[in-house]
Amino acid sequence: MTVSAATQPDTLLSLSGISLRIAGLQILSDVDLRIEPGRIVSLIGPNGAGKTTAFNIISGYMRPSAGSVHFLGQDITGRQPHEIAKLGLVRSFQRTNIFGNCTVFENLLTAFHMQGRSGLFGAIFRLPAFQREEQALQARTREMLCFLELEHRADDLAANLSYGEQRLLGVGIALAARPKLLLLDEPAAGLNPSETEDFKQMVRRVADSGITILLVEHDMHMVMSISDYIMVLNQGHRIADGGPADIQSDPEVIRAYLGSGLQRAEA
Amino acid sequence: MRRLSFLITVAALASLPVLWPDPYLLSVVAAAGIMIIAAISLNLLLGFTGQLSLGHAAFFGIGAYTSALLSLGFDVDLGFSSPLVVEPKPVWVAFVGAIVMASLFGWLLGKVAFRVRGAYFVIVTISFAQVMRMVALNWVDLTEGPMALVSIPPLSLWVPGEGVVRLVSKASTYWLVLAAGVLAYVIVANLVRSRIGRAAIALRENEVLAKSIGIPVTRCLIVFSVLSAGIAGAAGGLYAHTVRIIDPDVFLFIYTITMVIMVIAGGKGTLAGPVVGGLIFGLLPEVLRGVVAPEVQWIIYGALMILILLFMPKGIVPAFGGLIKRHRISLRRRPSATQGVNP
Amino acid sequence: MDQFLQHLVNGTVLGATYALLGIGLTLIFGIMKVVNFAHGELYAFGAYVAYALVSLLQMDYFVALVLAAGLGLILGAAIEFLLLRRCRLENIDEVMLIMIGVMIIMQNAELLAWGGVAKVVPTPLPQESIIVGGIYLSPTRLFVLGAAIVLLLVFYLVIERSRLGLAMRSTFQDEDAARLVGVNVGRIYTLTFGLGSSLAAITGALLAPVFVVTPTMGDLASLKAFAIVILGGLGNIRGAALGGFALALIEEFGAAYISTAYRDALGFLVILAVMIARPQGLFAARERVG
Amino acid sequence: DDTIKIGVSQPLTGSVAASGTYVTNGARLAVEYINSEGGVLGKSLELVIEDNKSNPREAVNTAEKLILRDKVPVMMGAWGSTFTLATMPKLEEYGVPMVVETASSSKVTTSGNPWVFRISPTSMMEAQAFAKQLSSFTPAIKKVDFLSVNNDWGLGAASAFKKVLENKGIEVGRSEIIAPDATDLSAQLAAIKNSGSDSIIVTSGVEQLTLAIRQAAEQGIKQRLITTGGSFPEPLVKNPGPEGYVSTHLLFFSPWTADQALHPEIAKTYMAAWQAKDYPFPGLTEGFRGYDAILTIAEAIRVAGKAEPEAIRDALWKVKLAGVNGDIAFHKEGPEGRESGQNTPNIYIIQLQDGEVSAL
Amino acid sequence: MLKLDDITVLYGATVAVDRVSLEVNEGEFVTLIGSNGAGKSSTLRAISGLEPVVSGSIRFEGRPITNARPQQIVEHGIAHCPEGRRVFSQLNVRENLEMGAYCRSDHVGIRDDLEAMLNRFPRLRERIEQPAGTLSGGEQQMLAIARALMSRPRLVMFDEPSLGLAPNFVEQVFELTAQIRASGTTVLMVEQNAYAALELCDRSYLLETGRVVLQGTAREMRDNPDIRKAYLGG
Ligand SMILES: Nc1ncnc2c1ncn2[C@@H]1O[C@H](COP(=O)(O)OP(=O)(O)OP(=O)(O)O)[C@@H](O)[C@H]1O
Ligand SMILES: Nc1ncnc2c1ncn2[C@@H]1O[C@H](COP(=O)(O)OP(=O)(O)OP(=O)(O)O)[C@@H](O)[C@H]1O
Ligand SMILES: CC(C)C[C@H](N)C(=O)O
Ligand SMILES: [Mg+2]
Ligand SMILES: [Mg+2]
Repeated sequence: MTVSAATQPDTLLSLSGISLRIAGLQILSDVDLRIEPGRIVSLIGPNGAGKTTAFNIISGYMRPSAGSVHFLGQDITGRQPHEIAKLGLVRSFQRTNIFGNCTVFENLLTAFHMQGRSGLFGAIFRLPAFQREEQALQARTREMLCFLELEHRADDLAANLSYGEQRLLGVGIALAARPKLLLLDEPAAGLNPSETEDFKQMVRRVADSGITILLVEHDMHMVMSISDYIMVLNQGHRIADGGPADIQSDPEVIRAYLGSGLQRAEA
Repeated sequence: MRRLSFLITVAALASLPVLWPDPYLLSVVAAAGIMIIAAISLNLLLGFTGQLSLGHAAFFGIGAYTSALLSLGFDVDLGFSSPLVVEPKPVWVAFVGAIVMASLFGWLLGKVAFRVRGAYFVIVTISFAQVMRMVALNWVDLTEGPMALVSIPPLSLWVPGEGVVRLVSKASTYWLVLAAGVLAYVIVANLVRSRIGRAAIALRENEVLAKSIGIPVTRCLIVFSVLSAGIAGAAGGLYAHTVRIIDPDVFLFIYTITMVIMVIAGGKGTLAGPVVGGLIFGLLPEVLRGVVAPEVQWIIYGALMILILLFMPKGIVPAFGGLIKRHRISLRRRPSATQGVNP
Repeated sequence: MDQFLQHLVNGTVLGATYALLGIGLTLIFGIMKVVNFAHGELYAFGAYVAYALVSLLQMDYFVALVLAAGLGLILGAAIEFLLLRRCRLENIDEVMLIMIGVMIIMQNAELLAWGGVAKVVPTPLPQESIIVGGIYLSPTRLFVLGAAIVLLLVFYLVIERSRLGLAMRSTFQDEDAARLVGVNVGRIYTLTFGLGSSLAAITGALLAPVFVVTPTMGDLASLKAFAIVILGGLGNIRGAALGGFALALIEEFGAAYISTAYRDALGFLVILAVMIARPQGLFAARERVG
Repeated sequence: DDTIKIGVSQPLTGSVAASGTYVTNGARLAVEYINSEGGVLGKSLELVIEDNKSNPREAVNTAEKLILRDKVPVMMGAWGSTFTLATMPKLEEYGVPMVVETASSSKVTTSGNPWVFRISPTSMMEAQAFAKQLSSFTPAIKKVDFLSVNNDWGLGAASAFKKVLENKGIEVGRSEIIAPDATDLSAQLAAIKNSGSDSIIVTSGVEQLTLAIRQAAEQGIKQRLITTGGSFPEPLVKNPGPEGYVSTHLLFFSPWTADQALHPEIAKTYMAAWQAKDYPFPGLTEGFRGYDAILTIAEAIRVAGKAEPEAIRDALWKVKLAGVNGDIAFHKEGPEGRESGQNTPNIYIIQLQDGEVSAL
Repeated sequence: MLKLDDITVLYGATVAVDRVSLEVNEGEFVTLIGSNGAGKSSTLRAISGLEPVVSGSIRFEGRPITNARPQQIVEHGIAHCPEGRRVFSQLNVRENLEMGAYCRSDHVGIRDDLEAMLNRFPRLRERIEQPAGTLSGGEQQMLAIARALMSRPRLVMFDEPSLGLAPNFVEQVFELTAQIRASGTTVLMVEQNAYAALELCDRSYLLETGRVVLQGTAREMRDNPDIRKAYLGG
C-alpha cells in the first residue's frame, strides 16, 4: 500500500517508510501517511512524539534516514525547503516565526515572493513590467491584510504585535505563499478558548478556498471538530489513524495521549 | 518629493568644485567618496542581507589591482612553458575588467562563505582578505609586492571638442567619483526596493521563515554578494586610477573596518546611512588634522564612534530620520519570536 | 629529523600562547558573543605593561606578569562596565563597533604614550639556549610554554567544571532565565569580559621578551585569535586550546616545508578549507538542525 | 610669513617606525640649531612632519598633503626606497624638490626625476665599501647567505651585495625573504642554519635586525651576522650576546668613533644636541641623516635666496656643505636632461664584541 | 504573602501593566487570566524584578521587593517559571537543573531534589545528557518547571505552563501544580486554559489591557457570564 500510495493520482502528499535517527535516538520509525486534496488532516501525539520532526522532513528542513516523501507525484525527499515551497507546500512554525523588524505590510508583501517574476534588471532599471508587478503585489497584500483582519496593524512592526496577532501573521505569511498544502504546527498554542474558536473558523475558510491542511495541534477541541482524518504518533511510531470518532475512543490513544484531558475538550 | 531632494543634493555636490576650487579639499572629498562607494557596497550585504563581511576590502583591493595591472600590462611565469604576457589595456577596459574580476570573486566567496552563517561567515571573509593580502605581498612578479604598483595611468574621457582628456585634475577626479557614487546609490536603492531586495531583507530577518515561503536563500545571497563585490571592485578601480599607486596594504583589515564604521554609524540597512557615515568618518580625520596630534585625532575618531553607537544605536540616519520608530523596545527579544533553531 | 623536532618544539611553544589568546577570546566571543576586535589590543596592553614595569621601572619580570594579568582584568572589566553594559548584547554589530572604537582608542593611546618605535623587554632567564638532542630550547620560550599550559588548565577547569563557569554559560544563553535562577548577571558579564581580557594581557606580557612590543602587534593577534576560536568551535574551551596549537603548528610547518612567505596566509587558508569541508568547525558539538 | 616650511615625510609608525623617528629627531635638531643661529634669509625654519606609516601609498598621500595643503617649497623624505620611489611622481607633478636622506635603491636616482637629491649612499656603494674591507674578516668570508626584507631596499641590497661578492669569488648561498612586518623569523633562520655558509648579510629595519639577532642566538645559529643599512640594533648595547660573539654593522655615522669623522666638530655638535634631548643612543647612527638633510636644504635655500621650489632645486646643484657624515655635494645621475642629484657619502664598518665597538 | 499595590510597567510608551493591585496569601493558589497582551506575563516579570516598576510597590512577606534585583527575589523564595520555557539550550538537562539550584548551597539537598525531579519527570531522566535545546517543546516545558522548583521556593509563579503540552501531559502538569501547592508552596499561575485555571485555583484575577477588571474566588469567576462568554468559549 505504501509504495503505490505515492503514485495514486488523488494523493497530494504521501510519506512512505519515513525513519529518522539522530545521535543514536530513533525519532521516527517507518511512518506512512497519505493526504488527499481538499481535506483537513491532523497529526497528533504526545510531546516529543516526532510531529515537528515530521514537518521538518516534509518541508525539507531535515533529511530522513530512510523513506521518501512525495508531493504531487514528485519525490521531494531531501530537496531544499524553498524548492518544496515553490511546488506549493508551505508550513508554519511551532515557535512564532515572523520578520520582526519589518512592518506587518512588509511581512506579507515579502511573503508574496513566489508570485513575483521580475528580476535584477527590471528592478535596477525600474522597467514598466516591474512597476506593474509591484502594484499588483501590493494590492494582493492589502487583500490578505483584510482576510487576516490585520488592516489596523499594517504599519506596525511585527515584533510589536501581541502574541496572538503574531501567530495570526505567521499563518498569513504561509497563506500568502499560496500553498496547495499548508502545514500548521500548533497554530492555536497560546490562544484562549474563544480566540481558538475564531482561529478555527479561519482555518475552515482557508480549507474552503481549496487549500489542503495538515495540522499539528494539542487543542483537542479544535482537532476533533475540524479534522477529516487524524493520525496519532507516539515515540516516532504511528499508533492509530482514522476519523475523530475512532481516535477519541481508541484505548491506546487515550492511554498515550489524551488521558482525561479529552473530557475537557468535549466540555 | 524624494526624487526632488535627491536631485537637489546631487546638484549641490556637483557644484562644489566651482564654489570651492581648492585642489586639496577636492582630493580629500574624492577620497572619502571612494570609501563611500565601498561602504554602499558593503551595506548591500551587511545592511540588507544581514551578512557581515569583514573581508570587504578584498573586493576593493582586487578591483584596484585588476584595474592597475590591466592598464599597466604584466607578464608572469605561471610555471607553464611560456610566461603569460598581458599588454597594457585602455584604462576603461581595465576598469570594467576590475568590476568583472571583483564580481567573480564575489561569486566564488559567496559560494563558499554562504555555506556558513554568522560568526563563521565573518571569519571566512576575514580569512579571504588575509589570503589575498598575502598573495599581493608575495607574488612579487605580478604585484610588485610591498614595492607597490606605481605610475598607474589615470582614467580618461572623450570630451567633445577637446578629444581625450586625462582625468588628473582634482576637480575632474571629484566629478568622476561623484558620478560613480550616484550610480552606485541608485542601483542599490532600486535593488532593495524590489522583490529581490525584499527577499534579502527577509533572509536577514529570519532565514528559516524566508526559505519556507520559497525564497532561494543561497541564490539570493550570491546575487547580492556578486553585486556588492562588483561595486566594491569599481570603487577599487577608481581608487587605483586616482591615487595611481596601489600596495598590498589595501587589503588590510583597517580598510574593511573603515567601511563598516561608515555603514553602521550611518545606519545599516538604510540607503543614506553609508553616505552620511562616510562623509562624517571620511572627512573627520581631515577636520581634526592640524588641530591635534595624529594619535589624538584617532582617539577622537574612536571616541566619537562609541558615542554615536551608545546614543544612536541604530546609526545616525535612523536616529534623525525618524524613519523607523523607537527601536530599542521592539528589538528586545520577545522569547517566542526569535529562537529560530527549532522551527 | 632534528629540524622536524625543532619545528615541532617551536610550533608547540607558539601554540600554547595562541591557545591562551584563543580561550581568552572564547570567553568573550564564543560565550558572551561579543565580537571583540580589541582582544589584540589587550594583548598589546599586557606587553606594554611588561615593558613599562620591567624596562622602565626595573621591576621583576614575574611580578610584572602578575600585574599585567591584574591590570588586564581591571581594564577589561572597566570596558564592559562602562561601555558594553549599556547595550548589553542587544545588537551584535553595535557591540562589535564599540569594541572597534576601543581598539582604535587603545592603539593610538599606546602610540601616544610610547611612540611607534618597537620596544624591547629583556628576558629574566638565561639567553643561552638549552640543547637537548640537537634541539635548541630557549629558556624564555620554555617558561612561556609552562606558564601557558598551567593557565590553560586552570581556565579549562573554571569554565567547564565550576559553578561560576556554569553560570557564565547560562547567562549568555538566556539572560533573563539566568536572572530568574538567581545569577547576578551584571557581575557575570563584567567578570567574564575581565577574565578574557586578563588572559589576553598575560599572553602579551609572556610574549613580550620573545618578540618586540609595538602598537600594531594587536592587529594580527586579534585576527588569529578569531581564527582559533572558530577553528575550535564557538564557545568550546577545549576546542580553542586545540585550535591554538593546530594553527601554530600549521604555520610553523607550513613555513618550514612550504613557504615562509605565506606563513600567515596558511592559517587562514586552513580556515577556509575547514569551513568548506566542515562548516561547524573542527571540534564543535553537533547542534539540532532545522 | 616669517617662517619657511620644510615638508618631512617619515615612517613614524609601522614596521620601520624606529628609524623614521630617529631621522625626524635629527631633522628637528638641525632646525633648532639653524634657527638658533638666526635662521635662513632672516626667517626661521619650520618642519611640517607627516607620518607615512611605513607604507608607499601613505607616502604619496603625505606628499600631496604637504604640497597641496601646507604648500611646502621643499621636502625631505621618505626614508624607505619604496616610499621614496612612490613619492617621486608627485614631486614632478607639482614641481617640488626633495632631499632623500635614507633610501638606498639605485632606482631613486636613475629613473630620471630631476626633483630628487639624495645624500645617502646606494646599496651598491655600501657593497663596494664592504668589499674593500673583506680582508679584515677572520676567519675569511667564503660563503654568505642573505636575509632581506621584501622591498626595494632589501631586494636591491641583496642583489648589489651578491654581484660585488661574486666578483670577489665569494660563494652566495640561500636568500631568505622576510615580510616588512614579520616578527617571527624562526622559519627563515632555520632554513639558513645548516646551509654551510659562514656569514649572513641581514638587510632590514632596526626592529627586524633586533629580532633576527635575538632569534638567531636562540636557535644557536653559528654564522657571523652582518647588518647593512646604517641601523644599529638597540638591545645589542645592553645585551651584547654570547661571549666572544662578533657582529658586524655597516654604518654611515659611528658615534663611537666620532673624532675620526671628516668634520668632528659638526659631528660633536650633533651628538651633544642628541644627548641633551635624551634621545636613545643607538638612534645616533640614523638621526644624523635628518640632520644632514636639513642642513643641505637650509643651505640650498640660502643659495637660492628665496624659498621657492624651482629656485631651491637649482640651488641644490650648487650646494657644497660640511655635514655629520662628511662633505655633501651632488653629482648628476640618471638619463640625460632629467638627472637626479647623488651625493657620495662615507661608509663605516664597525664590529661589536662583548659590548665593545671597534672600527674596521 | 505577596502584595502588589498599584504597580505600573511600561515598555517605552506602551503601558503593559496599569496600576495593578493583587494579593496572594500564604498557601493559596491564585491564577491570572486574560486575553493575549493583557499584561499577565508583564506582571510576573515585574514581581521577579525583570521589568522595572515605575510606580506602586510590591511586598513579599512584609518586605518591600519593588525593583529589587532578580537574584535577591529568588533568594527571598520566589521562583518564576517563565513564558516560553527559556531553558539554557546548550546546557544539558542535568546542568539546567543544577542551575535551578544556583542560589542554594546545600549540596546534599540539591542532589536529593534533583533525584526527586527526575523521578517526577522520567522523560527528563532519559534525556539527562541531552542539550536542552534539542528537546521537544513539551520536554522543554517539563524541564523549565523542574528547574523552577529546584530553588525550593515558597512562592512559585508559572507562566502558561500548559502551553504546547499534550492533553495527558497538561493533566499531569496541573496535577503537579496542585501537588506543589499541597506540599505547602504558594502558587501564582498565568494560564490561557481558563477552564483548567479556574478548576484548580482558589482565587483568580482577570486582566484586560493592563488592568485588573475582575477578581474573585474560582467559583465566582466560573459563574460570571462575561467570563464564560469571553474566555471559556461559550
Ligand atoms: N537534534 C536532535 N538531537 C537529539 N534529539 C532530537 C533532536 N531533534 C529532535 N530530537 C528529539 O526528537 C523527539 C521528537 O521531537 P519533536 O520536536 O518532533 O517532537 P514533537 O512531536 O513536535 O513534540 P511537541 O509536541 O512537544 O512539540 C524529541 O524527543 C526530541 O528531543
Ligand atoms: N518587549 C516588549 N516590547 C514592547 N512591548 C511589549 C514587550 N513585551 C510585551 N509588550 C506589550 O505589552 C503588553 C502586555 O504584554 P504581556 O506579554 O504582559 O501580555 P500577556 O498577558 O502575557 O499576553 P500573552 O497571553 O499573549 O502572553 C502587550 O501589548 C505587548 O504587546
Ligand atoms: C636604511 C637605508 C640604508 C635604506 C632604506 N631603508 C631604503 O629602503 O632604501
Ligand atoms: Mg513540536
Ligand atoms: Mg504572556
